[in-house]
Amino acid sequence: MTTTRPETGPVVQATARRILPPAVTGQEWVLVGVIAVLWVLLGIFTPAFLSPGSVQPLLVAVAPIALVGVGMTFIILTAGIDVSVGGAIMVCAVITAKLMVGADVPLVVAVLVAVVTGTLLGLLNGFLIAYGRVHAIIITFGTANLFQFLGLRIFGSSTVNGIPSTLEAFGRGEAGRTFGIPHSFAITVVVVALAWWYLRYTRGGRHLYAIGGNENAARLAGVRVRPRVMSSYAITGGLVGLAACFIIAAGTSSLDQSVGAGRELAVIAAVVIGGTSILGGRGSVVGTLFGAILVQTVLSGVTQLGWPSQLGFLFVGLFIIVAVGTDLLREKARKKK
Amino acid sequence: MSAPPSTPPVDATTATNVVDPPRSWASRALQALLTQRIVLLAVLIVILLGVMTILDASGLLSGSYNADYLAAALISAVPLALLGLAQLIVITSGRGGIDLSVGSMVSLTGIVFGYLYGILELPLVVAIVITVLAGALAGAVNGILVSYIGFPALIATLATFYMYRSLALVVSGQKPINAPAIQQFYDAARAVELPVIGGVLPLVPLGVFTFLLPAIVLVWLGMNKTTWGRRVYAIGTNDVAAVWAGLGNKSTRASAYVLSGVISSVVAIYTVAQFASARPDAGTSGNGMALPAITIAVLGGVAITGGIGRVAGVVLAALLIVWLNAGILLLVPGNEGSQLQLFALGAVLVFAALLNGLTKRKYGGI
Amino acid sequence: MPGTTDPAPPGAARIELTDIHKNYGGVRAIRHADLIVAPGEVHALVGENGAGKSTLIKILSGAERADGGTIRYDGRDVTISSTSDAIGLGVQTVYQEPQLFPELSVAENVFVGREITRAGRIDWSAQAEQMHTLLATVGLPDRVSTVPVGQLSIAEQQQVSIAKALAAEASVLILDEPSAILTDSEIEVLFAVIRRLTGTGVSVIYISHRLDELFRIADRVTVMRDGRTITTRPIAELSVRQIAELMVGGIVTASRRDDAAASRGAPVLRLESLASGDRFHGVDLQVAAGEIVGVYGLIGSGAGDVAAAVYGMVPVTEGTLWYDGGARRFANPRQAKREGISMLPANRSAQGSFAFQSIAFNITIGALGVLSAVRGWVSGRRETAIADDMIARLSIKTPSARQPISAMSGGNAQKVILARQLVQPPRLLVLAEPTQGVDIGAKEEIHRIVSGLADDGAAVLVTTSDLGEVLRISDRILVMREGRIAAEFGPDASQVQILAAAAGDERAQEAAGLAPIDPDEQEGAAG
Amino acid sequence: GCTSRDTGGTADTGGADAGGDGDVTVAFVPKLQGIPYFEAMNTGGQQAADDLGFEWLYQGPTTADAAAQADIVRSFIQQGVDVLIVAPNDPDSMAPLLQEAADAGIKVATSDTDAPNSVREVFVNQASVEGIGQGLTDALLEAMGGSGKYAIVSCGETAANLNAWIEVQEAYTAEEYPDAEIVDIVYAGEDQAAATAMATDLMNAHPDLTGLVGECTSSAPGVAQAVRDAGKIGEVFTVGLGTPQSMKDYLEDGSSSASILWNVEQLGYLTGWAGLQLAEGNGFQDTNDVSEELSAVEYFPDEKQLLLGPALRITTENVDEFDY
Ligand SMILES: Nc1ncnc2c1ncn2[C@@H]1O[C@H](COP(=O)(O)OP(=O)(O)OP(=O)(O)O)[C@@H](O)[C@H]1O
Ligand SMILES: Nc1ncnc2c1ncn2[C@@H]1O[C@H](COP(=O)(O)OP(=O)(O)OP(=O)(O)O)[C@@H](O)[C@H]1O
Ligand SMILES: [Mg+2]
Ligand SMILES: [Mg+2]
Repeated sequence: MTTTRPETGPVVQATARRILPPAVTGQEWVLVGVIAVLWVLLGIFTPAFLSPGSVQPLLVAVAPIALVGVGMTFIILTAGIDVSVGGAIMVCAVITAKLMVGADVPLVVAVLVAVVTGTLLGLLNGFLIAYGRVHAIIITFGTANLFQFLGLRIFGSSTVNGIPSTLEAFGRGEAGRTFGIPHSFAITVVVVALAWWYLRYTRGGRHLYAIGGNENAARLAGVRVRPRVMSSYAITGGLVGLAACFIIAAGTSSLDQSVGAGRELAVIAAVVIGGTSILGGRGSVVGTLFGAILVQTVLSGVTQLGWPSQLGFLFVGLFIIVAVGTDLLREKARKKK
Repeated sequence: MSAPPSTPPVDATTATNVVDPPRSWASRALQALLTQRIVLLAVLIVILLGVMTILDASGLLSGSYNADYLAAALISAVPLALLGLAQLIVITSGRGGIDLSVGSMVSLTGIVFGYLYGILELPLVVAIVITVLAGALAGAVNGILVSYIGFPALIATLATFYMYRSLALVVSGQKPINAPAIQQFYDAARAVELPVIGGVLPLVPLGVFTFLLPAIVLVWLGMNKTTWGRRVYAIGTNDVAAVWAGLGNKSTRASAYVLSGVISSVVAIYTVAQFASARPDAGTSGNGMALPAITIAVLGGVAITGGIGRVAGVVLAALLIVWLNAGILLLVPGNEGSQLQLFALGAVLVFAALLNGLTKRKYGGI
Repeated sequence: MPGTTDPAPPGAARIELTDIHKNYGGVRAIRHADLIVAPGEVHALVGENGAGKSTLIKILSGAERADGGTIRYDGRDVTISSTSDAIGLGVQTVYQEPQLFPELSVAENVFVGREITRAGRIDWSAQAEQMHTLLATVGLPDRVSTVPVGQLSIAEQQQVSIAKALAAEASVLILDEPSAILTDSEIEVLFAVIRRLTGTGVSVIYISHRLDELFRIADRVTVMRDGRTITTRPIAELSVRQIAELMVGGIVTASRRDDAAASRGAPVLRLESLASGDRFHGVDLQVAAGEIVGVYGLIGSGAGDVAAAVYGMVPVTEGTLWYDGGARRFANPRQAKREGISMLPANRSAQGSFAFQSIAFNITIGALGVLSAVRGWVSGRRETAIADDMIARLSIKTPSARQPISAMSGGNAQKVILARQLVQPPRLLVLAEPTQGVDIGAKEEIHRIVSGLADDGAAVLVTTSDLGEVLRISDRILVMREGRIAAEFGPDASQVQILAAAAGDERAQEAAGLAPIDPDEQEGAAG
Repeated sequence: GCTSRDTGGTADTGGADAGGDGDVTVAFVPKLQGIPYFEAMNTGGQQAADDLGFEWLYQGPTTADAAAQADIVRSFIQQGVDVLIVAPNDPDSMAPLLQEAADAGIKVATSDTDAPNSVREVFVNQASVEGIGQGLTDALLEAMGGSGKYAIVSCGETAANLNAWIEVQEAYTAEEYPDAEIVDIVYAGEDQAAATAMATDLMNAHPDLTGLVGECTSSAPGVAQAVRDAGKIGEVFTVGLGTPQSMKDYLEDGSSSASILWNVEQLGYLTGWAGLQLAEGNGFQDTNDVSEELSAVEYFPDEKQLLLGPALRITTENVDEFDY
């Protein structure tokens, strides 16, 4: 806290500081530790893990997962879930890619189209969930199929070929970096920071925690639950749109219908590894970012160590258990105390 | 919000506040349709069959939508319904119960079965028993993580989904097992003519009798007629109250996941038979088996919050989707046909959930 | 905020509800209710369990919508279709079940929905400052403001709910059974707050089953029965007995526990310097077959924890628990139940009820062994027989044992959960707050059932924060304070003695002075 | 009775009108719809249908999944098509279904990927396994200068044809190019992004790596993209089985040296033609004159295989001859 009022006494100040959970959670420290250890070990045991040529693509791969993860964190905080983000990525990506191939559109327009498309899809989810009185997982299972259908129709049984380099500012190549930092990752970090601030210091942010903690109580306290829930899906949709641009940029010059497939599980994995409670009411976006980095580190590390690539997900599973397990143990220790 | 129009004013002097107004048969049927998923699904199936029959008669289908075809389509209902039942059990057991790892368990235990029966050439019964034990073990890992250590089910089974999928590929050297014994095992899934009455009935895949019906009966008995089933519903409805009632929550919840593993191993054996090979990606290729199974369970009316779910709902949901998909393939040729299946599944799920969700309030359901 | 700044003309009503009715599916929760509340008055709302009190105030607070009827506020017709509408009018509500956010701190809970912001950012220091006064008002220590609400006891949570309602400027404050889980001294704090608020023109609607306390706080009382408002009268015109009779629509009779039946058997339970962490320590007590031992204690006294420890819900860290002649340590309720111990938990909705399961399910779930003709299999016939028998024995009001328990009123639900403990007659019955939020008629029935069990040879241990209750049903009374047994009395102890022991001497004088409970009136209420 | 088994005869129960006015219907079920490779086969098959006068049906699953593919095959059996040709995702699992089709009087065949243990009457093979494996190896090592370390980015771990080609590559490399070495084989699924990421990881793991193979149509552009992003064009060479239009960019900037493929539309045409021959009961000659472009298609009676011809090397020179 930096802006305490001059007249507040020391007791009140101390209280004000402690009303909020600590700015960085224990789970985030655990993840930082695990990632640091992994990076050091991989740096020692592989020829080039810590070289820019390895770290930069890793961060580029992390960006879309972490970006959608920010929205997913909002949603899971409200005790919801969105398993349709894979399908939504597909729709956003194919619309944007087709647009770019057809017309010589500037970067801003392409991004705008993707974000607007994603927001619309998110609004549909949010509307059905907030006003339909149906659990989020059911609605989004349904819309996941609908979005896939829509995406496949737009693909029209062919790939999108010859995608121009409009989006290369978000890409894996030289044009996608400044001072060696990939733009897509930098944007993701900025979004994470904004989301962190929003969740911690604004009414809207705290209301998400309240809704996830006890939706009925939030309603009775006068929180406008439905608009808030709806907006968290819409925000996720918007981020899905931006992530689709990152994915196009980091991909090849052709886009096929596998784009987005299975991404929902990757995103949810990042969020839960990051310490957000799947039951709602507790969690952080910074953890989500670290969760995404951890998963990508493991996958990349296995290949760079020369281990069979099929083993990659065995370790991802193990790390999910280790990371979430330590969180559980700390929670238990805290409760005992 | 107004009262249901059919409710007549009731004598004000009744001793209790609770009234059960006499209502017409039609209005009760409507209420059942709008609030009870099982009734809704049954009606949707009837509508589907009716519409497809009419389309068939008017020559709009590229093949006949007849009993033979419906019977043949049941072969894909077997794994779907079985895994839907597995999800029914774990979701009903509450505390965010779900099992994302069923597809991976199918892959892994299928390889185990293929190895035992195809390569080691163990007797069929021995191979089946060991495979089911392997499934129980895989499920027990989930059960221990969720129930005894306290992992949220989504997280624990997401982790084991990744791990088992990986293990299945590694232990099999990513090659399907298709030894001769396995190829002949197809007989366990092929269509059969029933004795005596078989001549007038369509050929139903044998798996329906050897795998699906027994599983439906067993799960139904377990959930509805045993104290174990009571415990599952109780811990799913209110975990804390179940502890106070002395119900042994941990072992019951763990047993739900063990059963899910057991059912997965049964599906694995069935899948080996159906495809005449043990494939390390049997349950994980494409979209995998877990998400469709969960979809079938929630379409069947299983409440994702636990404590509510019925076997009949899951079975009807599987039938509806399988027959709907089969019909679409005859109705819409080309790529659009399989794409439309996605649309149909999504639309049915959203429609059924919204309809029941919105009308429950009107009829004062829970 | 309206109301406080612009008081209505004298004599005009602040709130006027006319011909309200409300159905839940087939259940007619409210048939016809009229309620007129004047500015600055404390208006009591009483009625048996299920009479419709909570439903009526939910309609006023926007938590539910009426099927018909009109609401007038300061003489204007208003529509209240959401809680925001009600809050906008200045109607603040403390619901019967605390509506809080377990993961969030007390301070956050209090301000959810009415955060103080500066430049779009929540002003945490301003909120912390207000917290200081609010917590003092409701009698909670300052330090709790940073504690996650989930870690507080249910009574402390109730106090947080009250603080929450007070945080906004209210013109109408609704309290739905705020006193049910508060101790007497906490009730005094609450009454002081209410008096201060009514002094500034705030109207208070106060629901309670503790009829005696109404005489110290209420101006007028409205009685509800079977979904109707029966009458509204100045409270001074009525006695506890008359109110009770209006509620049930007949004559109330009840008796103190019959001492003749107290032919004690062998000790069933004996605690020897039992301790559990910092919850309680050095507890010695003994319950014999056929005996009812009451443990009275204020919130935080550890009485509830002792009961839970006997049932294996709270770990025993030191001392010995003798049960049935042997030293035991139950790791969980399952083990305790095996040995014939049953316990009625204190928090009905969280620890007792399986909400959307049927009444029959709820009754039989604790005794699956009895339910099975063949081990492991449920016998539908037995289930129906057990449920119907219990419904009859405990006079549970329901059209059928197939109804979900979620559709029952608090008192009836409480009876269902009590019934669960009786399916297999327990050797030791532990009851925690057995009649919390239960109406006077049902309370009497529950007391009679418990006495009957003891007469049949069960050992009964009751923990309660209801002074009248502990006096009425106990053969022996233990008083707990700060995790220790502070005193022991026979059945003839006086209220003042018990209060003195429970609160510590100087607080006891205060409590006794402030709370001139008339023992005769108390007895009169009970019969 | 509820069944029409005994009443309606065999193949065309109820589905008699599927073929139109006595037309022959040939149905083809690809592994997966919507990817250029199979859509190009569809184009070729349709062309054959137009030229030769039969009806061509094409329907594929939305994911490369044996179960989804089986549903479609079952629906074609129900439609009573005359000929059913499948590119099986899982050859073993397709065998029983092909048997069912044959029992229903349908002529069955495979194309693109064989189901050797089945009753299929012919396999339309695009190129021999050796032809593809050796073609890939030769093209890559030509670019690498005949020696060096290379790695393979494959797709589905269980894809039978990809695994067969990899085996040939391993043997052929060891035999013909003793100074070359395959250092790793990784599996990226049908996911371009994963293929790119894995190719990048491989380059980091083996700084002296000079070659990458993209074993299928999604990993071929993926490995080229990785080389381009790493700025290693000219240092690391890639080849792959990529469809021409998706490889064009990469061929032009040199991040891909060549794509080994065959004329996919011609494969589709040959498939359609073979279907028609089966329906009409014509046998296959040792060499068949299918069309102008396919004037001498070889038939191997022992394996019951039609062979399209040698694998094709697609480079900047000829990439524009293909519009898929
Ligand atoms: N959500 C609900 N669904 C169905 N019936 C309900 C619901 N809520 C209340 N009821 C019924 O409405 C009637 C009135 O209930 P209400 O809670 O208002 O009673 P109450 O007077 O507050 O009782 P108590 O003193 O036990 O709290 C009861 O018969 C109850 O069973
Ligand atoms: N965790 C479990 N998983 C599967 N079945 C169980 C489990 N626990 C118990 N059962 C089955 O339920 C039956 C009854 O078990 P148990 O003895 O635990 O309960 P009970 O006797 O009905 O109740 P009580 O705890 O009151 O004695 C047993 O026959 C057993 O087969
Ligand atoms: Mg009430
Ligand atoms: Mg027992």
